[in-house]
Amino acid sequence: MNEYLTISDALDGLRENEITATELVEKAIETGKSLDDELGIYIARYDEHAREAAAAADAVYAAGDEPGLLQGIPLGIKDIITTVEGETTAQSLVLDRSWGPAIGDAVVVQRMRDAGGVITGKTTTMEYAIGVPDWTKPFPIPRNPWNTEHWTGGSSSGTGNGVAAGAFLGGLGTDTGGSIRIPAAYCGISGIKATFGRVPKSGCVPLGYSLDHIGPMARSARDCAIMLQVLAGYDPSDACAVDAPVPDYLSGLTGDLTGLRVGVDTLAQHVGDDGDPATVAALQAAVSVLSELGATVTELALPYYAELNVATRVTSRSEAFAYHVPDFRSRWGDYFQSTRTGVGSAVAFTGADFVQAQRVRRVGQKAVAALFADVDVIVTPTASIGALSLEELGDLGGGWFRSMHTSYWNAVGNPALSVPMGFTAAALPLGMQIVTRPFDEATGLKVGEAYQRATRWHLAVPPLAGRYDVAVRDQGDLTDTAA
Amino acid sequence: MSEKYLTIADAAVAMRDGTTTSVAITQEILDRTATLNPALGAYVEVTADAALEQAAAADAALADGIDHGPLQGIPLAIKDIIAMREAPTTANSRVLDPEWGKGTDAPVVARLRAAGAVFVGKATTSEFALGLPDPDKGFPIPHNPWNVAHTPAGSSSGTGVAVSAGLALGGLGTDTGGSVRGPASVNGHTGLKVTFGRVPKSGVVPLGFSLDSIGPMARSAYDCALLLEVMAGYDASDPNAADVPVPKYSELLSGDIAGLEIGLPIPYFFEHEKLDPEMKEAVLGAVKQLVDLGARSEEFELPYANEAKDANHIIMVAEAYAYHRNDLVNRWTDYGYATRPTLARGAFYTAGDVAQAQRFRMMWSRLVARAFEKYDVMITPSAPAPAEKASEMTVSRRLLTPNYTGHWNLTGLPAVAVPVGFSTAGLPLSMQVIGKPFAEATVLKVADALQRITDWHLAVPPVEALVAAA
Amino acid sequence: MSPSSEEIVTSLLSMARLTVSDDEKATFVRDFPLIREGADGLYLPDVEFDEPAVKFNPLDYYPATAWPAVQAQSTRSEEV
Amino acid sequence: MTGDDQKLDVVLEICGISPLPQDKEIMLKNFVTAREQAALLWGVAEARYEEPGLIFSAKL
Repeated sequence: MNEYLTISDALDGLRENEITATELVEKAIETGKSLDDELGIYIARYDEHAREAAAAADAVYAAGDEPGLLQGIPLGIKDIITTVEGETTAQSLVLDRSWGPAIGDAVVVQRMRDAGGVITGKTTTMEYAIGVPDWTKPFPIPRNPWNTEHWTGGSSSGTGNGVAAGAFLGGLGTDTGGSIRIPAAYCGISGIKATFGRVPKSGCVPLGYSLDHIGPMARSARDCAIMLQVLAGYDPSDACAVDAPVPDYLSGLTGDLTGLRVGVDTLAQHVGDDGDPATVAALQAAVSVLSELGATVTELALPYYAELNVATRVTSRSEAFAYHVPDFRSRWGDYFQSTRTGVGSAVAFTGADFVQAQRVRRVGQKAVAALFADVDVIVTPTASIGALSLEELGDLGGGWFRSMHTSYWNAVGNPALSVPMGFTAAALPLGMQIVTRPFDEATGLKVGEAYQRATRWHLAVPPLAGRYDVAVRDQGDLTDTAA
Repeated sequence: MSEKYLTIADAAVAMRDGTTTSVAITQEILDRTATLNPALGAYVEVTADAALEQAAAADAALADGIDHGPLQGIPLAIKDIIAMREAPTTANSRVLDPEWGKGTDAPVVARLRAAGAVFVGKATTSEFALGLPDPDKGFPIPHNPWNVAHTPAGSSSGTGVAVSAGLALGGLGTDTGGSVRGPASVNGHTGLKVTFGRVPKSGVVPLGFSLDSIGPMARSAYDCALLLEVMAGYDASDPNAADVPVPKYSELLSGDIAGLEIGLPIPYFFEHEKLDPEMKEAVLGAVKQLVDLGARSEEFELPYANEAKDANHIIMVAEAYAYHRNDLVNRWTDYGYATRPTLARGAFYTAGDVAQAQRFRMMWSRLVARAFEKYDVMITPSAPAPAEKASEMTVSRRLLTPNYTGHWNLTGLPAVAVPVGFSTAGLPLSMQVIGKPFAEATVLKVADALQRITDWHLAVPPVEALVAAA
Repeated sequence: MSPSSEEIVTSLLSMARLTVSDDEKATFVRDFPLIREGADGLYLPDVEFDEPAVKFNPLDYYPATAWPAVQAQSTRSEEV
Repeated sequence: MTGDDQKLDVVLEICGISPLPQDKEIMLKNFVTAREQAALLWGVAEARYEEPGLIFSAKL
């Protein structure tokens, strides 16, 4: 039985009866079960529900009805988004367990179910999407599938390592300062934070109200396009949702980048010697592939780089603090130490600091919009380092945050896709970040998908998951990739 | 004071049937201003020559059959935090950069200019639109023309005094927590705080970015409608402007309020121990008159009204503090004695408080929206009491006194202050009519319906004594 | 022992780098509990699940027709 | 001049937060970093007359 690495391949197999949804989902359940203890993929697994859903999906194929865009595809849901199967924990002792069931399916979950998607379980997250793993709390430690002594990245940790290891073919993450794109980069898969307001975020525990995004994570940009087609679109339940028409993302994946103007910033100047040397080399190699595909490439420098990253941090800490302060006062010790001291740092910000952060975001929006007068796409590394080891993580105040290049785009709201672009010398994945104008996810996905026709990084599977060596052999030995 | 032209509407008719001209009206107002401004402190700067030129141009245009509408040739007062070409903007402060808005019109002023309006001058304002007047800063101190020992309220003090004392036929104020409705209430005329986004607020020194509004101030609701027709409408220069069509407001004041549902929110607005009994009685009296015209009124419970007042204040001072922060650090004593401690309160609220105030704002806005499913308008007193004695007012006292206006900046709703009588001490009393988003026509219609059967708004303060003393 | 109003006001003014007169500071110290009471009063259970009223609009500064793929409906045109 | 630790105690008091002893060191480090970061926001000259990015709409 040949292995399906991507949603689009699996859909072809299902449509041509090469495999049934039941077999596909059973395979996913088996993989998830075998790796969960070692990788910390799941908070809760819904094996039986998944099997029932798979059977129902097969019935649709058997009846020859029009299959949904995700018909029979196994999917993991980050455990801060609600589903009917059970509770939502936010990987915390604090979250009221009755909150999730009272909501049932979040809008995004309902949309994936309506498209035939099969939910295999609730995946691990940083506590309330912000607290780094804490061994003193009764929750799984998410580990990087490429090296289990290292971090998956966060906060959509379990969705990241679950897709990479094959526990499911796609999943939902959330992104307030990079929590889709960082685990995607560190686990060697693709993930997109769409435009703010593109995907409704009701039914999700908030971190930063004006920064939060729900988005798809999967192996390939094409898979992200398939999932985004299902997820995108206005819903009145989300006060921030924008009522803008949703284009056909799949028909946009032409593979042809002729005439597309790409602006590149390696951001090395902001990271200094903290950065991994493989990052700039991998980015330059990736960009040369884009120019071979017809894109015209220029250099640019992101304006207000430090200030906009701070604006995101001030805003997310302050908004999270307003949400958490009643529980901080009554149950401080129940939180992970990194969550309470991280969100707790908001005590340092005055009301005026919060307002000023919103003024700086506006200045940033204006400056970024000016960049997009001359380019159609902006490309940077997703992060300048590979996944840190779990010991190095420490708390959220650590300097390593400077090597993450994601929260800039939460400040201004542009869509940002991360795709794998190679490995560090330590064989840890690196990601390329592809940013476009608001509501122009189509162009970003087109660039990512075209890049993935010419490269195979996204098909590399962690040795630990060991069952598919085909992709790894084609990449050559991983260790020499950094040359 | 020319008894003939109390309102914009009357003056517009008189200018078109030849009984008077814009120049005549403008000259009379300029003379009256020259006499009374020293005692009343309505204007920071009177632009007399420019006003007369504008008046002459208005008359000439009318003579040539060019009619831009009822505002043509009408003398107006412009609050001195709104940019107007003829004069610098001071915000009644030594701190504002003299180059700010120099030689430019705010979009709202440009619209009035295009409609042929005459600008008498820049009206006094509380410094940067908050706090109390500071005699040491060299700006005119505004006084209530009904009793000069009492406050004309703020922050659009000068415009309120000018409209009440006949130093202009109308004007512009700004309102972040009640700064149009407060002066209208204590000076005995009509003042409208518009829906957030209804009138572009670019070209205005900000106080609370997410609360500010520019509003018309005039004797009557009808005059406010004439002004609003010209002021309202989307403008790309204001990121908060709402792209919503502008109806002909003056044509919608039908006087017919049969079946109108009026909600009277309790307990905060009608049972507060600091609510002046005469104010309450006058407001309920006016409501009764509206009921006699066919409306229905009913009390209803509106919780958290006190918290809503605090939320408005917290958001206002946090937003204002962000704007003023560097000047407060470097030029603390250049600010007025009451302005700086009020602004500095922004430093005592945390970022979490501001984020929480915005969450409370969403919850309370939904609460009010639910009430508006049942009622067409709400009515409350415009303020708990008539004009206070100026000497008794302090920054700290204001923390203690209830405020009935900030709630409607917090929720972004239209609200008009309407004269409903006088206290035994001879000070104006006022009711506030609040409506749904973009329902300015409804609140003005209710005010106009009352003003068709009462003439409180036409009462003129006894300024003869002041004139005699001048 | 938790800090007094006087220590709090001193510290906050220093954080804000504001130099005020003694009597102004005395007024702040006296008014401080009332100022805080206003803020603390907003942490109500009813507000537990509410979004803030002010929202972020990513479309600002981009001409609506800047890119072919999406004819984004302007969020400005709210119908009455 | 109040030191950073007094300032931290003050803001914790205002927010009604009482950290565990083992949190204090991290909280102080985060406090100092946060203050430095917040100061960055005030260095953006172009923000002097700018509206905030978060916008209010009266229509719910």
